[in-house]
Amino acid sequence: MAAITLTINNELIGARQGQTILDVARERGIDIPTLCHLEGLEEVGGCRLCLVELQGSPRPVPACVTKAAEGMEITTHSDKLVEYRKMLVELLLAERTHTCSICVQNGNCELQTLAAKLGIDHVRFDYLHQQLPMDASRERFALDHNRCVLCLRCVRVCDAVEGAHTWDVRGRGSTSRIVADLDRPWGGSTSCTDCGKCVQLCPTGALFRKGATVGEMIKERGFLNRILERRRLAAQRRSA
Amino acid sequence: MAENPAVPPVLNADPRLKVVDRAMKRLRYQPDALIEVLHTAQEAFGYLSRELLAYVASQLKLPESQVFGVATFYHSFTLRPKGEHSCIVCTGTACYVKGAGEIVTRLEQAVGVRAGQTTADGKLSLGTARCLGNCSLAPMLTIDDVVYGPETPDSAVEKLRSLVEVTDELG
Amino acid sequence: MSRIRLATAWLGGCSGCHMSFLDLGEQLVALSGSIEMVYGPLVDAKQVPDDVDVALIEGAVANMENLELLQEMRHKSKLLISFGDCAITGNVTSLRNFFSVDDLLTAVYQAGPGSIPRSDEDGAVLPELLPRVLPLHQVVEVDAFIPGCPPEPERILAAITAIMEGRPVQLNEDQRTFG
Amino acid sequence: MNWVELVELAESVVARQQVCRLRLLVCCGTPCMAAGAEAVVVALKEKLAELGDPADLELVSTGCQGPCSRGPLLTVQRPGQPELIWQKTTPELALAIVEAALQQEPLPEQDRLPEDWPFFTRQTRLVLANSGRIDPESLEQYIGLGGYDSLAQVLIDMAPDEVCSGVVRSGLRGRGGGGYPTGLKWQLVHKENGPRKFVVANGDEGDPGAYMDRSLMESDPHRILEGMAIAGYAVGAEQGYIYVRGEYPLAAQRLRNAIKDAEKAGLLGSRVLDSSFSFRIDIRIGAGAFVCGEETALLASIMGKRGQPRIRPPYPAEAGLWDCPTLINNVETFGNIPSIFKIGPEAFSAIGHGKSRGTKVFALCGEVVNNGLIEVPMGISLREIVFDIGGGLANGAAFKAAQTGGPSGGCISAGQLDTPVDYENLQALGSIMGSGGLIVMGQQSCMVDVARFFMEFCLDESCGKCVPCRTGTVEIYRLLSRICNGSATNRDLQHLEQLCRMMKDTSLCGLGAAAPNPVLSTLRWFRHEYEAHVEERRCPAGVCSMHELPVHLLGEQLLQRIAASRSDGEGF
Repeated sequence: MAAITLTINNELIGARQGQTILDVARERGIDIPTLCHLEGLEEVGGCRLCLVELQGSPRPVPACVTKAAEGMEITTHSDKLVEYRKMLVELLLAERTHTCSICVQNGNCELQTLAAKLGIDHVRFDYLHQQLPMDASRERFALDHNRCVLCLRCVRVCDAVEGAHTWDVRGRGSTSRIVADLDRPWGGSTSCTDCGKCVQLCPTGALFRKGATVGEMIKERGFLNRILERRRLAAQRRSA
Repeated sequence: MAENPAVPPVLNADPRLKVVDRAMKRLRYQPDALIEVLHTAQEAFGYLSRELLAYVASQLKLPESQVFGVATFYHSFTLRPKGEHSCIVCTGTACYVKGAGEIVTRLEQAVGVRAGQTTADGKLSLGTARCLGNCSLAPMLTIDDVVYGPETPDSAVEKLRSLVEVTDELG
Repeated sequence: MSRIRLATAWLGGCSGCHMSFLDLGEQLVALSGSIEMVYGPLVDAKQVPDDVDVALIEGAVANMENLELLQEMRHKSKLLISFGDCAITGNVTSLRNFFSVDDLLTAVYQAGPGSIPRSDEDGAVLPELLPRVLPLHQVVEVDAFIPGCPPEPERILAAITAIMEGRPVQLNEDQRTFG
Repeated sequence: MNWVELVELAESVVARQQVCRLRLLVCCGTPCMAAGAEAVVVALKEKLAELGDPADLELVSTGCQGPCSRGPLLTVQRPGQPELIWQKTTPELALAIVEAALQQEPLPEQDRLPEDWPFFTRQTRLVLANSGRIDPESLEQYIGLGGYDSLAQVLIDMAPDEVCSGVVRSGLRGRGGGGYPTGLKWQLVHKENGPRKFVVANGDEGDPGAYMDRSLMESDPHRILEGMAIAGYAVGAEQGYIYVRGEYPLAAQRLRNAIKDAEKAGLLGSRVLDSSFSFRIDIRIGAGAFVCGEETALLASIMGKRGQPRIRPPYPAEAGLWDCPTLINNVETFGNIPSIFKIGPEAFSAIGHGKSRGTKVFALCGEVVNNGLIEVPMGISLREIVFDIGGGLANGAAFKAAQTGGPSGGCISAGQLDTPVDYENLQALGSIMGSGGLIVMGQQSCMVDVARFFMEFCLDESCGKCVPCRTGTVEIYRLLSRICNGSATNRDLQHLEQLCRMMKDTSLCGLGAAAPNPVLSTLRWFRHEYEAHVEERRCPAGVCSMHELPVHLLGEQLLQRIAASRSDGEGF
């Protein structure tokens, strides 16, 4: 693969053609925060946390989808970016009702960790306190809309990896909400296979295993790349 | 020929379904045709019921949640039955500048439902639109797709009098 | 050096943050040389003194009484700290924001055995509820935040140490998680 | 049909019209219809029938003639005489005009618009050249005014890359709002390889207070088809789509008919004008989502999906519909194309100002005397538009602001009235050209409330994909509402600005990035109004209710009350 050189935070860095800025930065141990991104899933670019400044671009660009190119000059942690990321996570914390103290994911939550990492010790915006339902109709799992950040990991993994496409999004804008099938209770979903992939990938306590109590849920994400790798190998064998 | 097993019992033998079937056939059951099909289905049935959406999903071989996502993304689609008549007040910029807000408030009081709702007797759906493109008639409204404007709160109430019971007291 | 005059207050919260403060245990003895507790649920003072150095406020602003005490504390304190998740985020206290005050009172009282107790002029019977429970910083200027439900004693100690050393109160990453 | 037949047809139409003693053009645009144009048409039809429908008397139901607030409009053409226009035409007036014209008597002066009326004389009509002058349902009339001649010319005389470079030389930029050079876009798609390419016309005009595209589609549908066909030839596409806003059923109907007629005449379909070029156009109907005006969202919608924008690159020019190279332009942009090849790219580029060439269609609305649809050369000042063409504000009221660009645009204050209107200048003023909505506001408009109005719109129309737009619009709307109800503090004002800046920089698509513009531009030019709301709890325009108190004041009032009761010895 062709090699390219670019500058990240004033440091000259070699990269391979086709890598994203995020890949290159992470290889170098530069910590760009992400939320909707998850290796193995198609990118949506919705959380905007991985925005970086690119010399010559009037606005910051998302590192998760922008391909590294020869001669790029990138800044990953300017004051402005740090402030923007803080605001974005504050907006997420204000949008739904996350109340960490009473969450099964407390202590193991990506959103909680992100907030602390970004230096958020309070939220300057109004908490919206939308009264959203909890769907505990499925035998093994439950969905609490109050804790959803609409990262769409569940939608993507269910469609692309499990192939069930049980989840999608209803409505739009601030009324967007995850739905199963025709907005039926999850318990009545005929397309869901109970595989639990969505639950494991959910960054917050929106999707959780029943029976877990506050602070108990630890999610296991490693399966995703294992499955994808095995599928790739199987496909290779078939074509050989 | 055996009946299509995908047709839910409530829809079975509903002649309006033929219109939807024809549209899907014309569009060769392409998943891309979803929005076109939903337009046709809504025109035929007045609204998109869950049964209808499930039927369309099965015919176009689309996941139900995806069909539901599309049907709820666009404001033209409605999942609830609409009133016999419809009154839509334009709240675009020109109408807003010229007082559309007062007309909406007054009509809500007069017919006793909020914009976006249908009266209890099912006679009238009151709605607003984000600009109907008749800005020179601002503030304007449509009743059963006929354009009226410029309107005042009083003249708007008068226009609804023949369609639905209106209250004259101001709230 | 004169001791730091510390006041605490307990607004709309469960007092867990104060309990956690007490969990400092032996450390409190060590701190007593440099800190003087001048007001709060833990000491026997009837009035907020006029010259408080540091105020630790637990709980969210849920009613007029909370609002009054918070504003008095703000007026009389050099440094005001939101103490715990309720003060910072509204936390469990703010879960009533899902409902309107009227609906809430009806559900809690009228749907139960009794009638709704109504506030009198001065709020002496039942403090008048604010339409929404608010975190402190939406009402007054807040100088620092100690998150946690409750904040572990270590966090409290870190904050107090910073104050004693004249540094700004800024907890490190693993000490500023909510929950 | 081939070129020779096309030219012959055009000549015969012109010849027929020239021998007409009297041509009556009744505007049947929606505003004129609402004002009673249909009764005028019926009365005139009956009159002509009474006269035995002579071949030298012609009645035409046209699309929009322009000064919409003065309808129904009647234009009268007689050979060798200046064209005359009447406003607020009644059937009686129309009949009196016909009587007088047939008797060779002076025509009634009542409600006749002056011949030198600046509303018309200050305009330069290229895109709207045919609007209001032809029956939109008549292919013949379009051809009579030189329609499809540009298409014939490029098919016969020019190679596709020459067509692209012609558009580049014209200096045309996207009329949907972005202002991207159209010719460059065409060249990009032209250069792409691919077995299939597409041309898409964006007719999803969603800006509140704008109806240029609707009017164009309803008044002169063939112009758009011709523009698209030229584009198809230039970029190498054989299939086009017009995405029409669902709220515009008449526009869709007219376009459908036009496509059918053009196909029948061999001007669309396979082997256009007997050349080797084939081009088909299909209509797609929108379903009520403003965000579908964004090109990637529009493409998703054409493919039957939720109309959510996606990250660019890849741009539609590389991977658009079904991942094929796709050219997407606004319908007004396509409307310019036939004019460019009719008058020549150089002549087109001679019109305009700075980097903005040609003309722009505006929907001039709000508190201005002459509401309507106008087309002006780029570089004209806002003052000329508002006061010369628009006739100033109703009842001589004072001008306060002009809003351009809808929810993505901004408000321009009286101090900027003399700025020449072009893409760069409007942007420098914190607004945008946008699709061409231009709303004039007087002193009774509160600029904070205006900003709130637009933010409510964006909140409603946000697709929800990215965090800053989905949640930022809600929080900004709450802050603005608080400013309007009297409960805001200076800190809220500070948060408002922070959020707006962040949203502008971080939103995924243009809708989110531009959504803060109405707030930022009003903060810039009308900051004193915000401050009056926050610091003095006063709405200078008297629009906002200001009925609430900031929480800290609520507490202070209480403290005072308590202090008073204590000093009364009542205790607490």
